[in-house]
Amino acid sequence: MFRKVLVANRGEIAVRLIRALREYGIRSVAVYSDADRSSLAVSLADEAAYLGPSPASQSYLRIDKILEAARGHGAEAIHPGYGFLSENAEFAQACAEAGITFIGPPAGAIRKMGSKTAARQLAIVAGAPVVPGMAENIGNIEQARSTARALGYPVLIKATAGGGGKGMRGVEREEDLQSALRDASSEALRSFGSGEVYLEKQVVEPRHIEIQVLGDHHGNLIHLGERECSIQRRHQKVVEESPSPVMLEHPELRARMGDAALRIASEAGYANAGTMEFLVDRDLNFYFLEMNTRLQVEHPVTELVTGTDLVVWQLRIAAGERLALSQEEIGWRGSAIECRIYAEDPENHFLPSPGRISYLHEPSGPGIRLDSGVYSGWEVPLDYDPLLAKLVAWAPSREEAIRRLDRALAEYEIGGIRSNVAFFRQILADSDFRAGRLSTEFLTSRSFSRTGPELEAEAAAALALAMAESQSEAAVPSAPTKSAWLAAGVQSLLQ
Amino acid sequence: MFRKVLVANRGEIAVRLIRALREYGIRSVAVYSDADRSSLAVSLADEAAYLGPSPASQSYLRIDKILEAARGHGAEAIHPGYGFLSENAEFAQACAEAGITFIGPPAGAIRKMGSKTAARQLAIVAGAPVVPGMAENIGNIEQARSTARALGYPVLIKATAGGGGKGMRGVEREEDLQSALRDASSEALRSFGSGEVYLEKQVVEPRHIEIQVLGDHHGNLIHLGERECSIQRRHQKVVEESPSPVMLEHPELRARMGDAALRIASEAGYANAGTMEFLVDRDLNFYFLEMNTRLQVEHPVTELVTGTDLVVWQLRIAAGERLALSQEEIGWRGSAIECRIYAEDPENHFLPSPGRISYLHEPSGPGIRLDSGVYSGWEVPLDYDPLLAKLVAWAPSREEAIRRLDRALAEYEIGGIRSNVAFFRQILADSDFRAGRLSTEFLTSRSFSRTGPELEAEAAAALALAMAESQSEAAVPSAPTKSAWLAAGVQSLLQ
Amino acid sequence: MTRDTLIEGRSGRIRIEGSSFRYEREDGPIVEGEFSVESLEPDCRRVIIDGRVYRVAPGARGEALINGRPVSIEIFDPRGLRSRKSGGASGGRQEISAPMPGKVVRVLVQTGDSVEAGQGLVVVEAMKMQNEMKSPKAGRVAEVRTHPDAAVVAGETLIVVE
Amino acid sequence: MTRDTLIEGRSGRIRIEGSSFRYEREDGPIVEGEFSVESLEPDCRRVIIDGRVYRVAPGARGEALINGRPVSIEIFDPRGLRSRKSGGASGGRQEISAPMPGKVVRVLVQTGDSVEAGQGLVVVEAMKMQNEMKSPKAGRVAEVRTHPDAAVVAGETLIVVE
Repeated sequence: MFRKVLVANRGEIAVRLIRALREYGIRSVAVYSDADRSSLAVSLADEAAYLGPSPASQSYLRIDKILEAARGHGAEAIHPGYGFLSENAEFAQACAEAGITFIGPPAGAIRKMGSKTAARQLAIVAGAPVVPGMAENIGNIEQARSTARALGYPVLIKATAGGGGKGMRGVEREEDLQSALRDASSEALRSFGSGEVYLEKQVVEPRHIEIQVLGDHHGNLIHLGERECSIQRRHQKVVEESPSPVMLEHPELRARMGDAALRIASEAGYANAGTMEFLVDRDLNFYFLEMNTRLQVEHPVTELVTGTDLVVWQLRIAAGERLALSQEEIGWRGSAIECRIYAEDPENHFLPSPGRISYLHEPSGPGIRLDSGVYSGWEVPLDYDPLLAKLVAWAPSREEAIRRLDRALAEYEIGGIRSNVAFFRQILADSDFRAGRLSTEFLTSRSFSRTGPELEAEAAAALALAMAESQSEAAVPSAPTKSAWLAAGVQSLLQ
Repeated sequence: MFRKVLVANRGEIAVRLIRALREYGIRSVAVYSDADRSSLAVSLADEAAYLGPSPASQSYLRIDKILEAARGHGAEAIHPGYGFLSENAEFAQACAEAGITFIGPPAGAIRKMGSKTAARQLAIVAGAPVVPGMAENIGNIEQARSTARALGYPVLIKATAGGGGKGMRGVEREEDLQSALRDASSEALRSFGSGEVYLEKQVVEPRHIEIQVLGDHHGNLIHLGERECSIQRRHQKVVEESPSPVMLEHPELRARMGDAALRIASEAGYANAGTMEFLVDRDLNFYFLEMNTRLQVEHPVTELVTGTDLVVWQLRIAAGERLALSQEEIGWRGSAIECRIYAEDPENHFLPSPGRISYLHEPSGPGIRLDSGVYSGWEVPLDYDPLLAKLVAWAPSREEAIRRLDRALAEYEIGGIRSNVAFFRQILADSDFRAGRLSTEFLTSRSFSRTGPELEAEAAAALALAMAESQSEAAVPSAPTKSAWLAAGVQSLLQ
Repeated sequence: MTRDTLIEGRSGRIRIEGSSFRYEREDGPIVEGEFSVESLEPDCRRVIIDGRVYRVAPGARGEALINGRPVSIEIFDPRGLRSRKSGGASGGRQEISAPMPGKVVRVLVQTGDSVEAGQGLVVVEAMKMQNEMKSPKAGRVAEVRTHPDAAVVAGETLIVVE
Repeated sequence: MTRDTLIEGRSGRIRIEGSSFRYEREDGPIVEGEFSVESLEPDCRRVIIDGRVYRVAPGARGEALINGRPVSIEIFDPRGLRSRKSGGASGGRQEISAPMPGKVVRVLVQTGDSVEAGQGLVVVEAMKMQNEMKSPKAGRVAEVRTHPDAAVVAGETLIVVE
């Protein structure tokens, strides 16, 4: 096993990886930009290396600097996390050339699966069903128009090098095609360094269900079941769960989709952890969408129901160990649901809400896993995806997991910035969500607005503020320091 | 199911119960003494009732006040937690007479098992092996002397009404018997309201292993396997785990001990959650010690390995539901280990260290369950057991659970008071502990002393303090408020 | 003690005398009873009203979390000179401003255009996401104060709709 | 900047110049290098020394937690008038004091008794636990300052052993 590993990422996933390394007695090297000098991840690591200014292009995306840090600290391997360089074949290649193990699939597999159009071709060869669409990138608008007409609207524009909804646009009518193509392509260019996009038929109200696979370098390949990630906003997953509610009713679907995923992975010569994303329609037909050749944000739900540790297997596989788990040994127990806690404003287009976390009370207790990258006093930077933490609940049944998650969300208090914590409670209260009737249209077809407090709750808040003011006036010795938010609430009194 | 339940307890167990009630949509009523006015439990409850002054005898042990609170708030049931009134048959009886459901066994079963001597008799009738000892309480010193001689030293004095090591004394030599009897009896009187004690043969270097049972009011009775609680200090459990390392090598022992536990529970007419404590000697002989007719402090380790929720089953059983779990459905997965985090000073006889928690950073992440009753700013009261929280790690194997727990302990920072957090890291590093070679003598046969920091770590701490001082002198706007501990560290500078 | 309140945009008044209170909202409803308040963590309070518990913690700026639920709140001393600040919409003229620093990608309207409620006005990229700012009302574009590729700061007005 | 240090009872001195430091312990060892310090939560600092990370958080009174490990620490300005406070044992006379408020249950020795190291001197009950205070050294009981049933406060001297 490695003695020292560099974590080429930030935020909650860097914390999660550093924890895993510590648990395995492997020294961890964190990297950081200016914005992350005082990040939680750096403070929990054994060693740390400065990369550069805050923009990712000058820090977390700088292959040269990351390799220099790895060499300088004597790291034998690099874990890329998700995002940033995690699906960058050149980076994997550069690691190999520097004699440093890239903890992930071989560069060749990243290349094969990194292009969505090539991945589609590979899936077709492997005999897995795919969504009808283009086998190559869009060359010009006329080609796009004719393809879209042939597929039939609605169609979906997707970035060839993409992921996470960046560079993706749904198009309902031909007149919107051109501007959508322009937006998608420019977003793709900025996000992935390539503006290439392609067209697919849009499956109506599909479920997004993905299969986790794990393979070693000795030809062993298994799947760890599915995650349903249908609750998306602008193609960004916000709630993920395992098992999928549809699998609870149709358990044979897991084996069929698992089989298809393994055939694709095998065809790609895949090793390490990876995920095959599928759309599932109402008749339980499934279509391969794309493969993510990295650890997923939502991997904890799989870990909780299967009782495995995916990061540990990534490390062991990268170190050349054999996968000691057989498909028969993988069992599923209970239900796990994850919420992605973002610094964003659900009442204002979900715009990011960076700033200082002035107060933080995190939930814990039975069945709660919190993978957090923040602390009270942390300044959420402008420069990156504003994911604060992942809150995951496990319980013996889906219904209990929902209620447990709701309990934990009610305890989750974040002050100083806006977050989507309360928004999740509205999703969890939705009767379709509770019944497991999910689709990727779930959020677009609903609008959640916050409900006013009950009268007595209003009175309680007013009492809290009024008494805080009077306590601080009376200078009661046991009263805590007068705080920013209380001060703001009562400021007019002092004028 | 109940609509409202009163939680007749405090601290972490009150928080755990209130969370379970919230998850089941049952309104919770917390009770509090003067010392607990601003407790975490009260702040998380739906309703709260004041009991009285801080001493337990004037608050948490006042049956009349608790029943009055339940009636006043319209609670249909009371959960007693552990300690306080949880094993008080009179309380269970008083609840029944008030028409309020006591969430626990029938008063008759508490009475039968509450007397340790009676429980021994019942176990003998049920055909379960017991430790050789007295069938009745000690009447006078001569009787004690002759019994001790007959059993052979070492002997153990135990409180008939006792639990948790209170009123318990090991005696090696006859000359120590009289003073030990006096101390044990007076401690028992203060703790349980009865000074009655009895004598048992002391099993040499035994393991303490207990079996969790669960029964409904319809004759169904199952066990959920064992917890090993051999790591004890002064008969107080400090580390608990499931499975027991001995079961990993001898799986048949679980079935044999589970059987014995079920025979005893059946003989006692037991319902709801309960625990049979056994001693296991080196030849894997086991002896019934006593039964705890309540939820155990250490119940989370069982929940984690079996994937069940014991509190939920307590509620459902108390509400008259049938136990929907059969013995065959109970499976064990992975390993769970719990540390009892106390406000106490491991370097000074483990004396309680009450006071204000001035700083708190709690661990979280994969496989970590934290059942905490405190927060930053909380004043740990003098008046009760100084348990702050239970930190539990689950992992696929015992070795991984130990490393994960160690990782979490390293992240657990408590400022302002002393705690045993670092002490646990010394236990976990012990080679016998790692090998699973445990006995109740583990802690008495070892002394752990804290090791000095490495030179560079010393330098780091000196740098942190020196720079904090210079930052606060320079009044850097971004520097946090000058804090008590930094101020204390640099106070000589200001003189 | 008497304080005026503005909670989720609705005005009210709370009167406190010893451990009793009376809270009256200007749209009618009234609640009164016995209460106690305790400080928990710095900034967090637990309030008990007639035996019911409310946890009041700080939320985003100007908001409190009541049992985890965000609620905008301000309190005022009625003896003070400052008049109440309204939390509601400010008449017929609406300024569409940048919620955070970023860059204008495209401007979708011109001065004088008629717009519908919900119609896109301007696309701003911030934190790698393109966000279309929509018109809060049907009306006419009175001013366009920005242009493509303009760097914008938080709060900067981009478009005015009347 | 130069500061004297007292860490786990051992004296030392740290010199800081820009981002360089040199730490010297009076028993010999020396470490020097480049460092940076950042504030995390109020009271918590992360220190990087030549690329290695140390998390320094507040512990019990007078202690810091370095990567979770408790360490007693004090720093002094060497220009200051106050002399260093020693953290070690104070000579031959040992005062056995109550670590917290409680009640004396029994006194096990009398003035003039010879005692061995580890021998019980007095039993104090606090927080429902009886704790036997033991002699830290072999010697003679010089003073008994308490009696059974006495209420004691934290820090109160109960017995003196010479």
